[in-house]
Amino acid sequence: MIKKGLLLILLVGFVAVISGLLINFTGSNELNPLASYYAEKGPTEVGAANLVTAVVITYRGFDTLGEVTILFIAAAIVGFFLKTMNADTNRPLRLRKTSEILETASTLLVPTIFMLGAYIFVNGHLTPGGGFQGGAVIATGVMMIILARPASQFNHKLISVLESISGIGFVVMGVLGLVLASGFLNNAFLPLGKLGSLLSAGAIPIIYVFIGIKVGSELTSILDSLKENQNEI
Amino acid sequence: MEFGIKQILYLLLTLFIVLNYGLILQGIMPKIAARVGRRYGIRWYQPYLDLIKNHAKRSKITHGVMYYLGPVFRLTGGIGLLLFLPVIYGSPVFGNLSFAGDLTLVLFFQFFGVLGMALGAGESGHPHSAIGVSRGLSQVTALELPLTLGVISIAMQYHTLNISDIVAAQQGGVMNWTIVTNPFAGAALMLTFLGSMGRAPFDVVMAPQEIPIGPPTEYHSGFLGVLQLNRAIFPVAKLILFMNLLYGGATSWPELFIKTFFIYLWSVFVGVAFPRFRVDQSVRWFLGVPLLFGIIAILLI
Amino acid sequence: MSKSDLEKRTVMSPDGEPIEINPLQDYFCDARPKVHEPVLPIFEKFLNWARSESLWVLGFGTGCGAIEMRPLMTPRFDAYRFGIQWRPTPRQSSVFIISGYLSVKTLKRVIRSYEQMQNPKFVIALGSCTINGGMYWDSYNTIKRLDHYLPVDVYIAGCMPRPEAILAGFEKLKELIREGKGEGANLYAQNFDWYKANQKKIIKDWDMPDYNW
Amino acid sequence: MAQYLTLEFIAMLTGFILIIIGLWGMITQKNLIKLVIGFSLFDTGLNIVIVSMAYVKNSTAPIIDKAVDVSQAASKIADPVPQALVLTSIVIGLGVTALMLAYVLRMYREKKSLDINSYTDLRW
Amino acid sequence: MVNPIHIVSIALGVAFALGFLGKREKLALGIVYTALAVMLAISASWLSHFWGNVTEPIQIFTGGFKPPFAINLQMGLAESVFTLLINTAGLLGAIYLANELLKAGKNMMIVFLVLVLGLNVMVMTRDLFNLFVFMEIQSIAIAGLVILNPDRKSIPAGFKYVIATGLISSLLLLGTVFIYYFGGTLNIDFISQESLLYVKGGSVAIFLVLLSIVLELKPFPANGWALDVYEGAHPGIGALISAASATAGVFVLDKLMVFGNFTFFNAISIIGAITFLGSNLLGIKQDNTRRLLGYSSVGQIGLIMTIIGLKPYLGENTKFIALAILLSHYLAKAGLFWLAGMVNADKLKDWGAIRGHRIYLFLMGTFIFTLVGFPPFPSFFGKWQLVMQLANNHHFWLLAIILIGSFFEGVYLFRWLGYAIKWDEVEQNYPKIKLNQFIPTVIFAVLAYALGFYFGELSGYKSTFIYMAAAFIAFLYIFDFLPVFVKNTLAIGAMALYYFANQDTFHGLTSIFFIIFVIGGIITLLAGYTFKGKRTGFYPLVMMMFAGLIGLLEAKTTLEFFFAWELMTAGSYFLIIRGKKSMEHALSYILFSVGGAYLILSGFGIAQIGHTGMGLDVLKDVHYYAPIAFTLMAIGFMTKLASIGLHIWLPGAHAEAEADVSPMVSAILLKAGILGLVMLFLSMGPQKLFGIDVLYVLSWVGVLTALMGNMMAAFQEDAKRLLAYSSIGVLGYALFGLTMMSHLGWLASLSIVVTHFMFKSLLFLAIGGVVMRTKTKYMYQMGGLIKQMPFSFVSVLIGIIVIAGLPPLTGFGGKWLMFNAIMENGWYFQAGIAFFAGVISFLYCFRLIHTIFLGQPKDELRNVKEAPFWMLVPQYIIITILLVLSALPNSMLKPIGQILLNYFPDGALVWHGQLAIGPYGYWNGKLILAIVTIIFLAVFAWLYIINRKAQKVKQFNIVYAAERPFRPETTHFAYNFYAPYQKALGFLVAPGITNFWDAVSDGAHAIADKIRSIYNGNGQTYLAHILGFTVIVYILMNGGF
Repeated sequence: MIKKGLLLILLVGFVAVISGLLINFTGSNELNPLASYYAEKGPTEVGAANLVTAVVITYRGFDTLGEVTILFIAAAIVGFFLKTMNADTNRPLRLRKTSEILETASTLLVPTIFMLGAYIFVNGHLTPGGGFQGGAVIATGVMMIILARPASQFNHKLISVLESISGIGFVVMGVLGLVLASGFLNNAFLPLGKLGSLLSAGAIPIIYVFIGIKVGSELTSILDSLKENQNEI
Repeated sequence: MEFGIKQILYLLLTLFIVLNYGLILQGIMPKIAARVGRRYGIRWYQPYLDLIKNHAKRSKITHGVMYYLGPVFRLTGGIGLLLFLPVIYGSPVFGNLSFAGDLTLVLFFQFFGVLGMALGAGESGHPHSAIGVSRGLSQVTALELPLTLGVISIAMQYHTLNISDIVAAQQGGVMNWTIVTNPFAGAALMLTFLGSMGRAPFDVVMAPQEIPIGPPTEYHSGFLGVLQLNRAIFPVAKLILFMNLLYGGATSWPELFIKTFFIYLWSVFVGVAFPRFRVDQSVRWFLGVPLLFGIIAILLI
Repeated sequence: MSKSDLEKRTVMSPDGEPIEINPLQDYFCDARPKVHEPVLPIFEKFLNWARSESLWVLGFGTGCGAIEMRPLMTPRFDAYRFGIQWRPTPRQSSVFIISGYLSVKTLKRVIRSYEQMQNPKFVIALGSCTINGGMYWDSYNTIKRLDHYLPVDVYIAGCMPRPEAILAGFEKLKELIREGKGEGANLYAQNFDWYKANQKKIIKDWDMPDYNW
Repeated sequence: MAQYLTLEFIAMLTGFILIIIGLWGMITQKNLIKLVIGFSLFDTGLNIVIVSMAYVKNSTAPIIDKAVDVSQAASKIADPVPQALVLTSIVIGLGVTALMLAYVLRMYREKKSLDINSYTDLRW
Repeated sequence: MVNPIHIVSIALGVAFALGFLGKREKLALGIVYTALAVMLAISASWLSHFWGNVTEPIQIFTGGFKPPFAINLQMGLAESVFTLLINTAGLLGAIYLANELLKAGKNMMIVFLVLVLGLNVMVMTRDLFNLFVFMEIQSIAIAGLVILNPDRKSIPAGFKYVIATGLISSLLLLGTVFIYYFGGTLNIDFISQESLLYVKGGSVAIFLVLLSIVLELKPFPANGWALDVYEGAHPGIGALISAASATAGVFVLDKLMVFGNFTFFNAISIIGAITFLGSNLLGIKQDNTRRLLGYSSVGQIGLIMTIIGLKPYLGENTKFIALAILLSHYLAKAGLFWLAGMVNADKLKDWGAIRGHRIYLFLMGTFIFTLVGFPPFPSFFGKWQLVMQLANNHHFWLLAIILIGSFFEGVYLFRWLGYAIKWDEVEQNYPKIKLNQFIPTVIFAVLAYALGFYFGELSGYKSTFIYMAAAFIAFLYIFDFLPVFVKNTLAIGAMALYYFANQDTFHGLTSIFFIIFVIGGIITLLAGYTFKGKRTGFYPLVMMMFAGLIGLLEAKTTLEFFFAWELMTAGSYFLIIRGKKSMEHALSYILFSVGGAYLILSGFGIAQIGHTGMGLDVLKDVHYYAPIAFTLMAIGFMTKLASIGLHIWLPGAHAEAEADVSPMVSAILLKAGILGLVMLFLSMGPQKLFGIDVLYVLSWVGVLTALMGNMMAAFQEDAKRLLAYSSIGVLGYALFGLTMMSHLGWLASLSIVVTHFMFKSLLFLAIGGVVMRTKTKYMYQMGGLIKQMPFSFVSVLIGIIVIAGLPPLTGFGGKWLMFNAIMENGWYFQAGIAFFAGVISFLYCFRLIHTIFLGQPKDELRNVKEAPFWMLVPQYIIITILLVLSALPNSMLKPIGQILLNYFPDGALVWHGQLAIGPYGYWNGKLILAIVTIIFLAVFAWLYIINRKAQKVKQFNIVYAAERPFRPETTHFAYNFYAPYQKALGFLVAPGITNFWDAVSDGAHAIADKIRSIYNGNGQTYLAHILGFTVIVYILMNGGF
């Protein structure tokens, strides 16, 4: 109890520290100069209608590269970690029985979900969404498969190759930007096209496709790794 | 300083006088002590007889080189000490070799013989010898502290370490003697003197009842004879040192005889009146009252 | 001191080599005593005088007579005035007083002490026990005639002799020395084999060298 | 007080409250899964904080389309930067949470315990 | 130039591409190596580009837009250095981990590669959010690598790491987004500090950002999670975290400190200092190798944090200091972690397994000395500069904390080293050298030397002598396979060459020490011919010690002096630890030495305040706090002298050393302390501290040292220990003489120093020879050796006569001078005690010679031989010199007096031939010797005449109260020789000082034990620590909320 009390005092202290942030937050009435620059120059420089995408893929594309990398190594670590764990247990998986409704629904829904995911990342530069969102949607489809058909096996090799191809693709895009355009991850080595059309914004759609595939496959790989351990707990 | 055959003869003369005087003192002092016990005591010339007899012993043994050299060291120490002292004040003849070194030399040279003797005794392999040496060294180191303080006090008083100068400063009557002008240093010195003479209460080094006679247990015959020579010379040298430091030195042999006799007598009197200290007791005692006198002597300079 | 200390043994040197130890041989000098001839008579006379007047007695009370020797140091008898002094170590002593009967066991110690004294040395034997066994004449464990074992210079008869008698004995000894007859040590050396044989006859467990230097 | 009764402030406040709740969970819940949930809450709160920061009064989504013309974009849209940041933040949070869960799985496997007090072998 | 962005593209491209390879792990590893090598090459090429050119850093604009609109990376000199470090550690670390990575598969290779990449970008990026992303990459990658070998240790450690870094990076994110909110940009170069600090929220945001970076650097006490990782993870990973990751973190902190104002800088420096002190304190209680290294890492990073925090004060010097210390940490910590992986010993004591293995020990010693800051390693120069600058800025508390922390670090590191060299309760077990693990370690060790050289150049350290010596030492080390005879000849030849080349170089007082060091060295080295075989490692160390000693003389600046001082300490440490049972003694030696060295260092630091140069003459004109500097340095030098209170290291260290090492360390090495004091006293003269004359206090210390040393010596049973205590006593005299600051006092002191060198070499060599033959140091086990070893006996006899100061030999000269000097000075009580002590030396002198050479020979020792010939040669050379000096005292004293006239013109002796006349007395050494010799011969002749035909007898022919002795053992009176004396005065030498230091040590251990209980192993507690740390730092920085 005393310990909890102390922790409470600690937390109150911490609240007091960060309350300095909260009470000085007054909202904003206009964009700051940086955001204004993006709003004004973004459409012409990058050619993406979705300014968030412009920021994510081009202006702060390097962050995104890092982000993808994080997901990548997280998947790699989880895969390694849980693989070594499985290696020394040869017990067969004891699988729950799933309901027929779920199975049937999944048959119906999964292709749709995959398609939706693809749509989201292909249109990332135009509409809300993008590679991450699309990839995540695809992963929900995978999740559904896992829930509906626990016995199903994913092709690890395929996932791995997909991950690699998309990852290398992203990097190659970046290098192409450096070589052909003004800098690493610059999208302007492909024609910017007309603002608002599907084939616009230079390399952004391609990058987003890579990201979508990559995120989808990485999340799939994580889910798969976690799934294969479900009988352990 | 010219140094010829004449000087050597004078040195030998000093040595001869002191040796005889020492032997006679050795005879008289026990007699005085015996009188305290209402005995007649030994004859005054008994030390001569003992000396002759020991030299005349026919057989002797030796335990080794160092055993052989021990008495040599001892007697060298005694003779050296005597010769480094100005024996008769104002006499160019009996100033002997005091031009070679000052009071410091004399104080340190005392130990030359002690150490050599200790080594000789050590080689005899007799445990009692070693015990005696251990006791002797313990005791002698303890008395060194008050002695040094007293000596420093005197040296500071006269601003010199030259014994002749110290004596010179005391000329002109009893009131100029250090014992009067610097009584605390005198007291410290006279108390340590008791210890250095090896009489009761500080005679545990020899302690005949428990460790036969300490260091010289194994010494006999001629070795003992040489040691006896030292026994005669060494105390007199010490007496002369104390006389020079405290009692105005001596301008002639008779004065020397008288003064040293009474200084010696002081240790005899104390000796017959007190029982024996253990070593740790005497060590503590020297670091008590005499040390206090020494400190006061320093403070009063 | 146990007998085992005298047995041969092997110890290891620091380098690990065994060393044979034979105590009797290794610890003790095994030379025989020598006869020391007197020097020129005229010197010898003077030296004998000094020897006679400087009698250092070994303080070793071997028997009941020891109690008669103490009074000699007291004011009443005061042997010091005759040049008689007590020394605690045989090395420095010249007179050995055998104060009464000697058991076999003590004899061994007496022999050792006597041999450790330096030539010239004198023996005074007190009481009838040293002469013929006295009241212990039929004891299995005392010796009867001291001069079978040591050269005795002066016997003082009595049981026990009074201190005055002992003083008289000393006077006699002085006379003998002055006359040059105090050659017990040389006698012992000359007849060493005879004395040793006698000693060994009575001392069964002879565990010391023949001559204790 | 009135300045605090805005939409974005309330959203931000909600975010902070979630952060606090998450933290409380992280430092008090002994169950490892609950601890991870605490972290998730913390993370979610943080994301809400970021999102609510992007809001500019009376603005719309930063997408150039019929509703928002290029010329007036600067005055009409919300700040796109925090929106980009939150995307990254969410993904990172996902990665970390996945890692934590993998750890929990593995730890349970080692000791069959979900109590954090069972994992104090290394100390001092 | 390759665009630095390709560091990223190659790393990521390779990482992503590994997925294609399927099961071909070896190929994958090869590709990873190639990638790392290319990254390394890129950063190296940029370093060479920037090296020496004052070029602006280049910017890489990602996305093709200029900042602040897009993320930019920067590559400048600093970045190129740091990325080079990271990539080097990455490549070598990967090579080191080859087997583990192959076993773990390509997933872990990916993680490894990405970790290195993340660290690179952390260094290069100029965008705050981007920094966050890549720090997150780093955290996750480390969390992954921790479980490279998943086991019960690493998994919970990794989990704690994940949740802790999760929390920390959440705080960072929170701060980052609010910086964006308040500052309007995320680019570090465009965020203006003023505008942010203007609002409270902005300052909180900055606080959160900086604090989370600090937390990433594992500040004490919010670092339990990091320690667990160090302990739990594979050592190869530990190396990477400690070297590469911390390097990047430090760089990030430095980069972000542009946001901080003064308060932040102060806070960082205080946090760093507390971390340094705290974790090093806890380290002393630690017995697990890797966790110990963890504590050390944390501490070192804390030190660097302090330096960064001190930037406003240190100014331009920051770079040098921080780099020097960081590089040392980087090399040493990686090296030690790698070694730990190779040796694979969990507990410190298990490292005894590699004892006797030269290569492992060489590496370990290199790294540990690098960490502690010994020359010639960079950290030495860094620490030196740091102390100087701290002193210049009057940061004395910080100075004290840093030095105390360094000391604690020394405690555990040297204890560990000691175990590795000497601990013999574990079985010797040399790990097989695997090249892939071995080569990286060796490279780092070599780099440590090379960089040390470079940093020495940078800090203006130029000593041709030391370089030549170093070359010679290296030569000896390489040719260590030669037989002793050759090496010994080489060593003597080198010393002799040096002597003849430089005999006119030294004037004044240094020439005295020059003679002692060089001639003394040659004489003691002669004894080396005794040894057979190779004596592996001995000669480089000896030469190192002598190089240090001579370096002291050659030193023109304080830096050179201190360099030489530390070199000498290091050399002597290894010499001492070569002894049989010397592990703990060597430890206490090195600890006292290090402590003393730090005092000297801080003294130098204080002394040079306000000076521009570092010449030794700054001591002559100390502007500020002169008495304190004086006292500090005096105590420092007195540590080497083993003055009372600081002496407890000496007896063991000198007694346990080898036969010919003892004379070197005792007779020669101790003089370094005297040299230091001479220099100090001459330069600074008398000083009053709080109104008390320091020299007066030191005079008491001197005489009490003499008293205690001599008395302790008298009570020893161990011959070498006895001599060691005697050294303490004699040097107490020397100290006393110096404190008198008069011609005679110094003459006395220096003559004692010179004769001490001779008689102590003589005695240690003689006793060493005896010990060699008898195989025991306990005197009571010897006895009667005069018959077997007459030459040694004569040596000891002469030695003790000199030591006791008996006329007629030369030792008396010192006593006589001392007496005159004291009289002149008026310090009578000290004089009394000094002479009391002098007489006590008779006690141990007699005991030494009696119990060894006289008395009853022992059965076991009856066949021992005389000491080896080559042990006797130096002894008899010394005896000859001693006798000549005894006969002709002015041949030594007159030159010394001449030298002293330059410093103390008044009160010199007047010489008439060999007759010296002082202010109070006179002394004619030649005459005394002649007289004594004549008397001696006369008496001897007399005795011989009356006593020619003495019968030689054997050992038991003694009078024994009519009995016979039992055995030699029971007849030899030797054990507890001065029992009555001990009964009377033993209370004076009760082990009060030893008890005091024991209590200090126990106290430190107890405190460490108490404090470290906060690391209860519970990850949640660690989270609470992080929160609590945040809150407390916030409160302290803002004085409330």
